[in-house]
Amino acid sequence: MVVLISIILLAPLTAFAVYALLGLANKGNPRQDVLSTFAMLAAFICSILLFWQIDPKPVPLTIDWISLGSITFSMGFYLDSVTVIMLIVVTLVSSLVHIFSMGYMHGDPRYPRFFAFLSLFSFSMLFLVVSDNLLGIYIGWELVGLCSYLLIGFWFEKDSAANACKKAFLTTRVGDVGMFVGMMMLFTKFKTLSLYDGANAGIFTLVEGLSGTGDMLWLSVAGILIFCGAVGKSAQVPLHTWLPDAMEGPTPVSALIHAATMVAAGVYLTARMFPILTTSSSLVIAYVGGITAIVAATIAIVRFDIKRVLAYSTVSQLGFMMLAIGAGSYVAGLFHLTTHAFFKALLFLGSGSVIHAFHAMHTHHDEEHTDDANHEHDDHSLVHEHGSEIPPDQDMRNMGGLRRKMPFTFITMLIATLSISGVPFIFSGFWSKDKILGGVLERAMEWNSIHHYILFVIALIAAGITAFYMFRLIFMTFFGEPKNQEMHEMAHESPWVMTVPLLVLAFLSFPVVNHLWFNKDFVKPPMQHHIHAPEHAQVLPDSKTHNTEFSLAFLGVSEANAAEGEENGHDSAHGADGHHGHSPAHTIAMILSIIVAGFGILLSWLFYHKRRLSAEAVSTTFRPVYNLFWNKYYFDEFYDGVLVALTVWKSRLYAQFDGSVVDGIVNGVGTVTRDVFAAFTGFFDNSVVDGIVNRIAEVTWTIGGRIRRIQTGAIQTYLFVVIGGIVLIILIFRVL
Amino acid sequence: MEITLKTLIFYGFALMTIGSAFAVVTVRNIVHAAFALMVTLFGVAGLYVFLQADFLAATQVIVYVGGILVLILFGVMMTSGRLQMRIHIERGQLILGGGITLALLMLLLTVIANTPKWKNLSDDGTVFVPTTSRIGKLILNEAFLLPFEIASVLLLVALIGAALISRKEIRD
Amino acid sequence: MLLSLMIFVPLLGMVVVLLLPRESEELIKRVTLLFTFIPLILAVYLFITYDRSTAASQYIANITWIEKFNINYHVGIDGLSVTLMLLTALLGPICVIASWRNIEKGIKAYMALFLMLETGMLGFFAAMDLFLFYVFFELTLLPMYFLIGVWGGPRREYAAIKFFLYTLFGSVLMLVAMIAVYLASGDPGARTFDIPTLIALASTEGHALNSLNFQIWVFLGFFIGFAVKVPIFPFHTWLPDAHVEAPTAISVILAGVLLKMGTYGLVRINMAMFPLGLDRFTNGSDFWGYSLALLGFINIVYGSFCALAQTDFKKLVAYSSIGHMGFVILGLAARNDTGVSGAILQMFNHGVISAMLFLLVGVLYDRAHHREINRFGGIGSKMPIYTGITTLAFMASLGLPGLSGFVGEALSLLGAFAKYKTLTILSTIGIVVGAAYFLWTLQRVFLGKLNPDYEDIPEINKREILTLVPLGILTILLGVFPHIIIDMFSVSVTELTNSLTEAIGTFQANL
Amino acid sequence: MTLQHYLVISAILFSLGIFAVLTRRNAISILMGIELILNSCNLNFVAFSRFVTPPENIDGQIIAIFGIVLAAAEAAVFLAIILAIYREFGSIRPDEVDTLKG
Repeated sequence: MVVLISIILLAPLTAFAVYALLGLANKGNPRQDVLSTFAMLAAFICSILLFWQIDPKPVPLTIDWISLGSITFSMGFYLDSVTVIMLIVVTLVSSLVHIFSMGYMHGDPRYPRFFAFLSLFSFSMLFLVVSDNLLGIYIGWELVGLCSYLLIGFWFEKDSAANACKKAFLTTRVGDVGMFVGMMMLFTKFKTLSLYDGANAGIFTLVEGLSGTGDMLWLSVAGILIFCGAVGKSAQVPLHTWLPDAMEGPTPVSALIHAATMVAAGVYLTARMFPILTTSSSLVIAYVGGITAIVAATIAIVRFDIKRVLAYSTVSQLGFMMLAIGAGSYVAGLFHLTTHAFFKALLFLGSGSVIHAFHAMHTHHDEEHTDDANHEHDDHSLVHEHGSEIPPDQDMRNMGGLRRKMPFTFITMLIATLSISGVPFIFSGFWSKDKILGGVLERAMEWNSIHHYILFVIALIAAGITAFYMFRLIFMTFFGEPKNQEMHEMAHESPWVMTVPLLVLAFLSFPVVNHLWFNKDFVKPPMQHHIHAPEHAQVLPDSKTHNTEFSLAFLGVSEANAAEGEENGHDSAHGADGHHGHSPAHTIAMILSIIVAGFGILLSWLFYHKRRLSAEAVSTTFRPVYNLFWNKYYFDEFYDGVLVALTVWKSRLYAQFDGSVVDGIVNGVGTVTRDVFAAFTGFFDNSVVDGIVNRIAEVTWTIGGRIRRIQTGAIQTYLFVVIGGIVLIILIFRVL
Repeated sequence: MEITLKTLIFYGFALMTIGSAFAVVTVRNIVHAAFALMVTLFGVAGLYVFLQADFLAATQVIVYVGGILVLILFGVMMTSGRLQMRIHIERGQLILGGGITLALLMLLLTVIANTPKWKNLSDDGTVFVPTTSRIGKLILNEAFLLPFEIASVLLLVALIGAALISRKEIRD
Repeated sequence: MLLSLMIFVPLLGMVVVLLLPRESEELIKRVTLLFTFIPLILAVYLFITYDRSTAASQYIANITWIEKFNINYHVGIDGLSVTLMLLTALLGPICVIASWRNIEKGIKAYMALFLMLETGMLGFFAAMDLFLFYVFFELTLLPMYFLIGVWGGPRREYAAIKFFLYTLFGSVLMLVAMIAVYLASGDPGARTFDIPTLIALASTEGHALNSLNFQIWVFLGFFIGFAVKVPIFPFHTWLPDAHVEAPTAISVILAGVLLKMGTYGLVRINMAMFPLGLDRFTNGSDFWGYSLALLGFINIVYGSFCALAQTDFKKLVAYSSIGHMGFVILGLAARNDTGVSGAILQMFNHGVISAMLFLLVGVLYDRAHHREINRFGGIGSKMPIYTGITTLAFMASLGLPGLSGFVGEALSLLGAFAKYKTLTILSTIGIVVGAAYFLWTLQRVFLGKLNPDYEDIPEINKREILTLVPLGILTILLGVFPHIIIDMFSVSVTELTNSLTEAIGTFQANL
Repeated sequence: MTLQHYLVISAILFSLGIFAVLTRRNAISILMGIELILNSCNLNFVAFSRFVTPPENIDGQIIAIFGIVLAAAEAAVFLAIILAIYREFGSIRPDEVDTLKG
């Protein structure tokens, strides 16, 4: 086990270290791609092997990292079922992205560097996943942030990329600081940052032992602060603005980091912190997730940049996951994380394939631009009047009718779209999204909580919108007539290194992954000791509605329900009475979600395929709303115009203060000392001190001048003195 | 002490010496001074005779009068060009010098007068023995051979040095 | 003996350098390198053989120096000293190598002064006698003045005099406090400058040193002396000027070691010797009880914001130093194991990281002959290795976990949070702003389109890499295994915090 | 004629020599003064030799002979120097030869 986990972590790290060392010696590594990819595949295989070895009762493997008197910070791994599933997801997606990149990034001047960064990212992400303590998680957390920074800014010659990477790092850092403060609170309270029991009791045990049945404010605050980290990393409102900008990075990076793994780390963290969440912090998380889901979805409707649509879709889906965890549906949240990782990675890689097709056209167009400016666009005729920032090869308005040109890409992307839209039963996305909706509704019914009803409605609407804009993407890209004939002609199917990963991911978008989760004993949600149902909660009568259960056991659904029931069983100790099995909530949710998804797809079909409805007309009619969506709710304007400007202004102020006031005081004191104080002292000095000195000097000078005459140079004078002296001496001795 | 011829001659020599020496230091003309010095040197030679130092007296006359004094006269000639060399004496310097000299003289005289050991030492009744042979033996045979050699070397050095210094193109 | 050897080898080197002919510059540099290398070897030896299980001083040498005033040549090291001496000894050769080509005039005098400076610094960290401590403290001042004033930039005289006057102002107050302590330490004849003795006396009940009032004033005297050196707001304005004008290697020493002298003094004298005075400023009960932490907070936030506004690369790094030293102050103000350990670790790490940063600035300055951030752009594509190392240094400095800067900062904050909740939370603003100015600089200098002026800017050369690599390795190593350093001083720190608590407790019990 | 007679004469000669050395403004006059002084010394040696030591001991006379030798050497060097000075300064007035004047 230790060996396996060591290989999983060290393989990608070694791949990066080789690159770094060779780079320092000013020698590139020509086969970095192979090295990194094999390291990743090795990690993937080890993860699979680890899957069979998971201990039902995991114990963290820790070592002492820092010992300070009575306090010890340890570092270690905690391997439970969720960890292993995450390991498999990360290593698998990462391996596929590595393979895909070998085609996509081919010919880039910094090709080896790209793979080195991917390796470093994979290491950091895996480290984050397996860490058993907050400090370790934080370390991995920041390291993935660094890699994200490096990879978003991979084509740093583009100013937009340079801006985007900085924005990403800073925005997430704001959240991270919140997380750090949360860690400080927990540390101050518990004197440890370990989550699980090792040599000493971990935070979770200690939280369990906290007295006080009420909603502990400080614990809620700590939970929310830690969640702040997740808000930053998982691009939740209000710190979501960096993620769409992060699309400046190469598309495989978007697929791996900004869709499948890193952004999901926030969800993973929140899930990890599940036991310390209190009723109110859970609610905050749920609301943030819900709002994010709907806000991002609405923005996605009006985007034309294929990658931005996917980015907002990612934000929206991450909101769903947060909502699930906030609503207590631990398994649902993580389940959606997994399914989303696969289908969203697929969507991104698919879009990458499309971009690559057009990109090939570009490189054909002007060969001299092949170096690092491969995504740069200098073809101004293609720039739309609206979104001048959209590169033409990513603009959906330039696409259309690609399904015949790129059949593999089309099919795989269609599968992923069906999955994310929640088309029932044969796509994994349906199950995971349905579980979230069901979980929220269940909590709402169970607690009779207006908050959760609202959240359920929000989520439902967001799900519908998701179906709408995803199909909009498909219709605009692959159906219809080519909008840009020149580009269309150049488009071609991608090489096999790119299509194979797409096919693998497409396979994973079917409910095969469900079996990972809905093994009855495999994943168990941890206990939440500080979640309490509100007073007005209605304890529903035992309502095992077996009759409504779909017998789709082959898809793993019955296990799903059983697992969720297990979770409820834990909750029941504190909240509502146990209602094992299936509540009507899930059935209601399922039916509603099918309806909204169908409605969304239908609308999309009418708008963008059949053209029965005009998108332009609608947007004109609802101009203010459209503007709001188009301008992304003015978050960026607010941040750039207010927060950033304020900070910069403040820093200038401080610097001016420093330069003029503080230093001014110092120099002023200096000047005053010199001019006023020193004028007096100077007077004193000149007249008295210096006067004395000068007087002494003068007297000496005068005496010297006089005595100097003795030195006449005339020997006779000397003789006078000598003889006079002799006489005098003898006289003195004779007389006295 | 009755006045004999001998004493008269002695006082004569003494007066001659002191008087001429006084003239040496007082006369304005340097050539006159040189001649006065010659008289002094003769006087001293006479005193040597009274002290039964016949060889020394002869040496004094030969070396001083025949050598040094001629040398001095040469010096006077070469430095002044014309033999008109008025010695200029400043008044203040004269007074100061005179004072100091007087004080010195008084001091010496006091010492001479007050030293009891030196009182009443008379040379009466001693038989004169010529000193030349003894001096020759002493210098060339006995105790003073080394100083004699050193003195001869010194003379040589002085001669060469004098010749060197007085050369015209000394700096070349 | 070993310790004294280490302290005085550079001084011997200075004599040797002075005896060498002025023209043989290569020889002078090699000799200097040799004489800075010997302390490094000795420091590593000390580091290895140092007994980590005890807080007692080790490698003690105690010889009577001035008998009349009971002044001894008393040197010894504990965990804190050995850590900082290692840092000093490490930066010595690196600075010599960094000065290899950049010093154009008077290399002999430069190297001689540098060696003298090194003796001063090493001696300061080892001194166990207050008088000796002061002597070494002042010994660093003089060479520094000349090194800035002679080999500095265009405004070097101004900067050097400012530095000199500031430090002198502080050290005069320190001298007064020192004499006060000496006079209070006993009856005439029994007075002492011996630091361990004074520490013991200051905690002895009923002793003149164990008076709250006395300790407060003496604490302030020493504090201002060290605050200038750290520098703590509002005594910091010499730092940007001195850094901007000083040659690269001297900036490295200034940021790497000289600032640590201030914080080292705070720990060694203010914390250990005046527990009651410390308590007055860190008890958290009223304004004065928050004052030390407040200063730390101001340093962090103020330094960071000022750095954000700078357009001079070196000035930016200088202000970032002010910000980072704020974490040290905050950690010390927490006066618990975590905070103090974090502070000391931060001292060491900041020494390493800021040294890297200044070296990197120097590399760029040597090529472009200016440091205006906005006039660069896109040189990342021309100098990939340099960009990589700079990114490493920036990330370490902005506290990226996995690199050394994080551990010290995190521990300082964790420790401080236990005592000062609000201030610590506010201080985390500094973390964000720190990331902001470094990333912004990274963007303006390295990212974006290449500025055509720097079309053929040469890549960092081997010599410069040689100076940076040891520091870079240390940054990563200590980020991953911080206990290498922490183990050195954790026992000493525990001892210190325990005795602090005890002394304060006893005093309050007697009130 | 006692010893004191000679000593008095010698003392007077010495004083006059000193006087000449001190007051004369001519180097050659000074030389003459020095000769006077040397003579007074020689006279003293001989006188002491005659009166104080046993009569057969004439060491004093020999010293006097050396004194004369010395005087001769001195006179030679002195005059050489005087000539050199004269060439250099055009004067042999000692008060005009004051290069060492402070």
